[in-house]
Amino acid sequence: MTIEIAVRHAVPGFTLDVDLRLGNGLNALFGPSGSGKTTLVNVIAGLRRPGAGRIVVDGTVLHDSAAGLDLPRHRRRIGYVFQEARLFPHLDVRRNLLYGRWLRGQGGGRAEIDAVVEMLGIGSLLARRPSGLSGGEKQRVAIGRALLSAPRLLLMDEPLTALDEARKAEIMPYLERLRDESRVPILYVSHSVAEVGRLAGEMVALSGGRVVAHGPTAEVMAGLDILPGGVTAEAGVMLDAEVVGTEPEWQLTLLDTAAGRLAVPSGDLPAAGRVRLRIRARDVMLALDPPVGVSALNSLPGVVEAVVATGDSAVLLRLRCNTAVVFARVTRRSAANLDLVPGRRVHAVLKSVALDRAMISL
Amino acid sequence: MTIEIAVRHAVPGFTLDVDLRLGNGLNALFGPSGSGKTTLVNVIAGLRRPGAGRIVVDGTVLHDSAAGLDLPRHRRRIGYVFQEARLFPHLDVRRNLLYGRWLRGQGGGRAEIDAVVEMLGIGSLLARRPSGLSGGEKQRVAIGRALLSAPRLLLMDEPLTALDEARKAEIMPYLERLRDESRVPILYVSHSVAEVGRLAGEMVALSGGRVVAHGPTAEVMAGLDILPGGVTAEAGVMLDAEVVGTEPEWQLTLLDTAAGRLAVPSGDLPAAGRVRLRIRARDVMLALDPPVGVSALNSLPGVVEAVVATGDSAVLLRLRCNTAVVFARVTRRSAANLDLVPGRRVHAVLKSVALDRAMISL
Amino acid sequence: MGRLAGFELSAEEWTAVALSLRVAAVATLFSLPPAVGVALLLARGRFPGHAILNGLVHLPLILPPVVTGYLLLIGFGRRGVIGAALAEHLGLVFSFRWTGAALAAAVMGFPLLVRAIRLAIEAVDRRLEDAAATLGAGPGIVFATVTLPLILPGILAGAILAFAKAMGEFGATITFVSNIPGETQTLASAIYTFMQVPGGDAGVLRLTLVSIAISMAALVASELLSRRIARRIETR
Amino acid sequence: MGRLAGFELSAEEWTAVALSLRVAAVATLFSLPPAVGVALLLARGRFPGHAILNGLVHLPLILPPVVTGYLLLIGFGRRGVIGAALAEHLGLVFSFRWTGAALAAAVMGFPLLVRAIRLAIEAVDRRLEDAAATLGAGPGIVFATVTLPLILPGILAGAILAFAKAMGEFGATITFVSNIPGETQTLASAIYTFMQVPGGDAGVLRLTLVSIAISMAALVASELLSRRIARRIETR
Amino acid sequence: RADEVTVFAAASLKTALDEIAAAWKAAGGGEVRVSYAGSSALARQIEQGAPADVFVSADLDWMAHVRDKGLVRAGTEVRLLGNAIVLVAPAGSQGPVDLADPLALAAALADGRLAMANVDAVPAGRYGKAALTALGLWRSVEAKVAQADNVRAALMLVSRGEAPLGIVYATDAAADPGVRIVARFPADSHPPIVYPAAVLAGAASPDARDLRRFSARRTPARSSRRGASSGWTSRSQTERLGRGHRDRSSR
Ligand SMILES: Nc1ncnc2c1ncn2[C@@H]1O[C@H](COP(=O)(O)OP(=O)(O)OP(=O)(O)O)[C@@H](O)[C@H]1O
Ligand SMILES: Nc1ncnc2c1ncn2[C@@H]1O[C@H](COP(=O)(O)OP(=O)(O)OP(=O)(O)O)[C@@H](O)[C@H]1O
Ligand SMILES: [Mg+2]
Ligand SMILES: [Mg+2]
Repeated sequence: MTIEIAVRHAVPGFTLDVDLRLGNGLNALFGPSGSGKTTLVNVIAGLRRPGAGRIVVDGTVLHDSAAGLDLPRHRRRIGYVFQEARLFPHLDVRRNLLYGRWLRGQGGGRAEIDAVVEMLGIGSLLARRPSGLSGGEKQRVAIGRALLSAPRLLLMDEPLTALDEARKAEIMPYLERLRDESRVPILYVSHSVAEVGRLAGEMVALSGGRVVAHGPTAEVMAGLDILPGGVTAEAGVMLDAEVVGTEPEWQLTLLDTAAGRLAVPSGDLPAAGRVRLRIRARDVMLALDPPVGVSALNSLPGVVEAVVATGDSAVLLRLRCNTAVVFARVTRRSAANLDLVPGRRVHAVLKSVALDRAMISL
Repeated sequence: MTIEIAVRHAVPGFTLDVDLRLGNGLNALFGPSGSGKTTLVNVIAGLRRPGAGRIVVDGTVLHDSAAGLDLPRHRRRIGYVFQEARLFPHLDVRRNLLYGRWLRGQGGGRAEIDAVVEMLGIGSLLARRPSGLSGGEKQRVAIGRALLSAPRLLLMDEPLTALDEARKAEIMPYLERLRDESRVPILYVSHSVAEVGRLAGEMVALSGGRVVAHGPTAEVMAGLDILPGGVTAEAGVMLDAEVVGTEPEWQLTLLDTAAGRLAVPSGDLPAAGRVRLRIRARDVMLALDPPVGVSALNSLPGVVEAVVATGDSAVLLRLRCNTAVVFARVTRRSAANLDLVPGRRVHAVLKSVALDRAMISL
Repeated sequence: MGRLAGFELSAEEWTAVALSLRVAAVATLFSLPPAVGVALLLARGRFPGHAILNGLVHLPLILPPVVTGYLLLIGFGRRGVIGAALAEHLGLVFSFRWTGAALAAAVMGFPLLVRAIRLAIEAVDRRLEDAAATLGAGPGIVFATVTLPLILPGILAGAILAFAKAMGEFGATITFVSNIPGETQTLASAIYTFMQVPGGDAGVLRLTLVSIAISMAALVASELLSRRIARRIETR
Repeated sequence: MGRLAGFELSAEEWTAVALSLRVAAVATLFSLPPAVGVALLLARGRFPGHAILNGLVHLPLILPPVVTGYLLLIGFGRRGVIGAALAEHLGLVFSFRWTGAALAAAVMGFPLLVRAIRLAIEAVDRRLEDAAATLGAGPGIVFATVTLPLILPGILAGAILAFAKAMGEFGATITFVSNIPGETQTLASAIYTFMQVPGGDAGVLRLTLVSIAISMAALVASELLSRRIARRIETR
Repeated sequence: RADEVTVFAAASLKTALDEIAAAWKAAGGGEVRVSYAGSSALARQIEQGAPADVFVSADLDWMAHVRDKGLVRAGTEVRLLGNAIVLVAPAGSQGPVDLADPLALAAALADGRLAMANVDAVPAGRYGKAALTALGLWRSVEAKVAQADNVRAALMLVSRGEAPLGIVYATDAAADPGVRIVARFPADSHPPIVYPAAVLAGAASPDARDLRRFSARRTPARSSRRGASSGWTSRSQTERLGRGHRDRSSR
């Protein structure tokens, strides 16, 4: 299943001009405030008619200006979690949730409904009207409403911003499962590198209405320093990993990656299978010799390949550990002290607790 | 200047019951979705009349149920950044910004207005109406509107959630200055430990309408593991620090803390004076001997005082480094390997890049 | 009894009361659907004849009621273009029937009904309709499940205006279907008759009070209902 | 000339046109402030006499216009309780003056005006008013700077209804201030007069067309204005 | 405006009074302003102090009402105009109706309506009801009467073909080519149809006192347009009609 979006849409003072082809899974739309994320999502949903362009989802042409074709919004089967919840004020939470389902004549699916309600923690709100709900409660109901409408494409515009960390931590695994099991592609707008890194297979960075970067999340993340709104703290790589074993007594899980073997907290990780691991450059410490007598459990031998970027106080180094690239951010002084020039052999030291659940996506 | 809030407010299914005395500066209100943060803030602003209670700001009684006293909301001089922007749709951005100022007859203050407009990056929006603004743009205008109304207390309900990291990074120093220079106390609702840690002197944690923790941010943060919605990744300590020198060639600044001397990236830090530094437990690596040949620049000798909490895979250790407490989160396996029991002498190893601007508040 | 005697209604007056109620209710109910349609067109439509339709809707307000009655007579009378066709094909006769009184009342109340509903439609947050559309609701379903519930208070307000107007309307009614006791003599016509004769003031007062009582009851009922609806859809 | 001759207005008719315009304009303008006040009370107030006030406002709609006119005559006539007091203390005379026609038109249009404004007030997002209050705006200023601008389209809609009603109103007017050419004879009364005589149809048609033309112009102007306002305050 | 006369006159008199006023003015009588409305409204207004100099009522009752309130200047009352009532049918209809035949009227109506002005309130209706009663026809048509707001509306119902028959003034029937007279009611079958006029007690205009001179110009003899009889009864007829029924209230 693919999503093709090639649209141009101009309003006074702002022009959205994108040409994208997105694959299945969860694709992140990333960019600073006012960069056109919501506009793009609205165009896809049919809420704004683009000045010109073509939108195709899974072979179905949703819009084609040249051919004069525009599928009415209600036939696009797009689930949309709006930036503002937009709940129906005259319906209680339950009816809000089931609105789309009811329209499609799918009254059933109790199990699915219950699962969503439970995941979102809105079981106690079902009989309430939206007016009294807190900001986060509204947002959760809005997420549930879109999820339950059986869409063929899910658009989520900053769905988790109103939520606390604990709630996010509960919802994210659900989104992972949705992404992997339901085959519903998701376009996910977010400002949070952590969310994007964990959830998104592909990532599109927008700025001023244009695509400034697009590709596998790992690759785009690696270049985050050069992105607008440079979120240096979050720069890093994504590695594919295989669960190769556990240490039950310590509740640690062993992952094999192209960079080497790593121990991470088990949490809810599966006992086998593939996951993805994000390693932030700022979490990587470099040592000339394998460290001993330290709490960090992971140490990957590697070679400095290049100095990717140089900031005022820090440098971003690209290492090759086995066959994989890993980034490390260290102070310029350390780089000088340890003579971290290309070709230098080093060890990338990583605390297991820094590789927590937020860094791993299933 | 103090804020006293002792209120009880019940709606069907939810009761807010708090008794707080807050000091000057920026106080954070923290808690999961639906815990009553917005309700409390509304009560203070006079938008909801509490069932019973007393609210005093800076000696002025805003509400006293027992005495039948209730200062009308417009006389409370409270700047309120709402969770949803609530801009006036019939006024352009400029008039929205100046609304409160205009009411108070303070047309002037061009410099201040320009500074706020610039800081929020809304200069190009001034002639626009709110209807076409993006979510983040709306939120920024709402912040500006409250800031410019010359309030004696500023209530900010999740003001930065709709913004990208870069924009947040621009606004936060402004809030720091506001906190320190204007003497306007701020009650700041947020889900983000990073924001709270950086900005808040005191912190109140709400859950189910009740205060479950309240105190200096550093102390409350230290106990974050036991807080509802446990944001373990952010647990840590706040240390007062003095700028004692810089290494201009490396753009590093040296801080003296009760735990020892630390080098951090200079960024926009002052060349002298006092700052506060947050050290997250997850960023602390423990070593039995002072590490050599590693990129980490900071190593603080200390003693394990206690095992504060034990999770599935990790433990939270309380160290004493000099006279200060520092927390470290390490895997249970490392704790066992290195025999990290109370009394054990260790070195807390900290990467300078992990002590970036987000961890330091002025 | 004695002092109340003056307030007792004659059989004929009771008939007029019953007829007025029927006329007002039928007029209001039957004009609701077209009023909603026209209000929707006026509020949302952008078409060439917009101004003309709008003007047409307001016409009964602008014209003296007798002129409206006259026009109705010409159009819907036995010999009227539309009246003749309706009588022939649908068996629907207006002239000198209570149905004609209802038609007159409906026409006179139509601008009030449309305006109230239109205002309500214009106040609807269209983003909610957009949300419903993304959930799979076509225009008709969006209207039925989102717009309609949200404009209910406006519809109610308009209906009560139209009902009150129907209770008071007589200029167009009497001109169109004249004043036949038991058939087209409404409360308002009866009051008017009393106004025309010297010493009819007591009769005017009595019937006016009845008319006010009925309309007040309708008004209070509609207020309660609308408050209940409003509470359900408040956004605060 | 020949064929148009029938459509030329006599001097007296021109006077009636001018008077109608003046009456309708004055009636609408002067009833606006009290209508806004009453609408505000009805929309927001919770007080014991709520239902009664609401009923009172609707009264002119419920009552046959002649009854309203009669009540005005009794109340505001030269010999009326209020009329006498007003004449003595304020020098404000209604009886058999154009001012009386304006009063009658204002009273008749009042329910329409209030209903439209009330609907608009009820549609205002009170959270915006709360926001204004936190910024230091007292109730009056909140109203002037937030509520009023937001309800402008509703006020306009109500005003145009009231204006149209004033143009068509004659039942109450003719009963209250009679039908004196140059003083109280409005377009609608002139049409009525023509309707009373055999062969008056041409006159009826002529004046009716004038009346329609004026109201249509007002209608179109108000639509344009209201669309402009609405564009400025749309929330989408 | 002391030289201006304000006349409050029953609306059905418009054609006639407009002509009289024009003649009065032509004869140097000064400005006349006529406020045309229903007699009931006018009488109530006079009661409430209306600035009228002359009242012309459509029947004797409302004049009596005003006089009883002491608002009429004594001795100024005159019978300004007289009229008759006739049975009319749409222009194209067949033959006359014999009012002497007790079944003819009902038969001519068939299942149609008999258009009349309000039989309780409006003078023309009351005269018609009285005439039908006197002729013994009321019972047979009572249920078929459609009461219009005024006699003009009744006329219109007939001329538009809505009603097959109607009872209207002779003046109205004469002015409307859409109807033809199918029967005339005997003058003694109903109270006299007279339009009384009187100077009001509060009259300000000096000219108004000269009502007799004004009323001398009444009785437009011919309808200018069609040259047919206008239907107004002559002065002598009016005087005669008034006699014997003087000031009697018909209710
Ligand atoms: N009118 C009401 N009736 C019932 N419950 C209400 C009402 N108003 C608020 N509540 C409940 O009170 C609780 C607190 O709401 P509040 O808006 O203060 O939460 P919050 O802490 O601001 O949450 P969030 O972070 O999601 O904005 C919520 O569970 C909400 O559902
Ligand atoms: N009708 C309009 N007229 C003018 N500019 C508009 C209009 N609608 C949107 N814009 C502008 O287009 C830009 C993109 O808006 P959009 O809502 O897509 O931003 P966004 O990326 O979703 O931002 P955020 O993260 O703040 O929600 C903004 O600068 C906005 O001001
Ligand atoms: Mg957006
Ligand atoms: Mg909240």
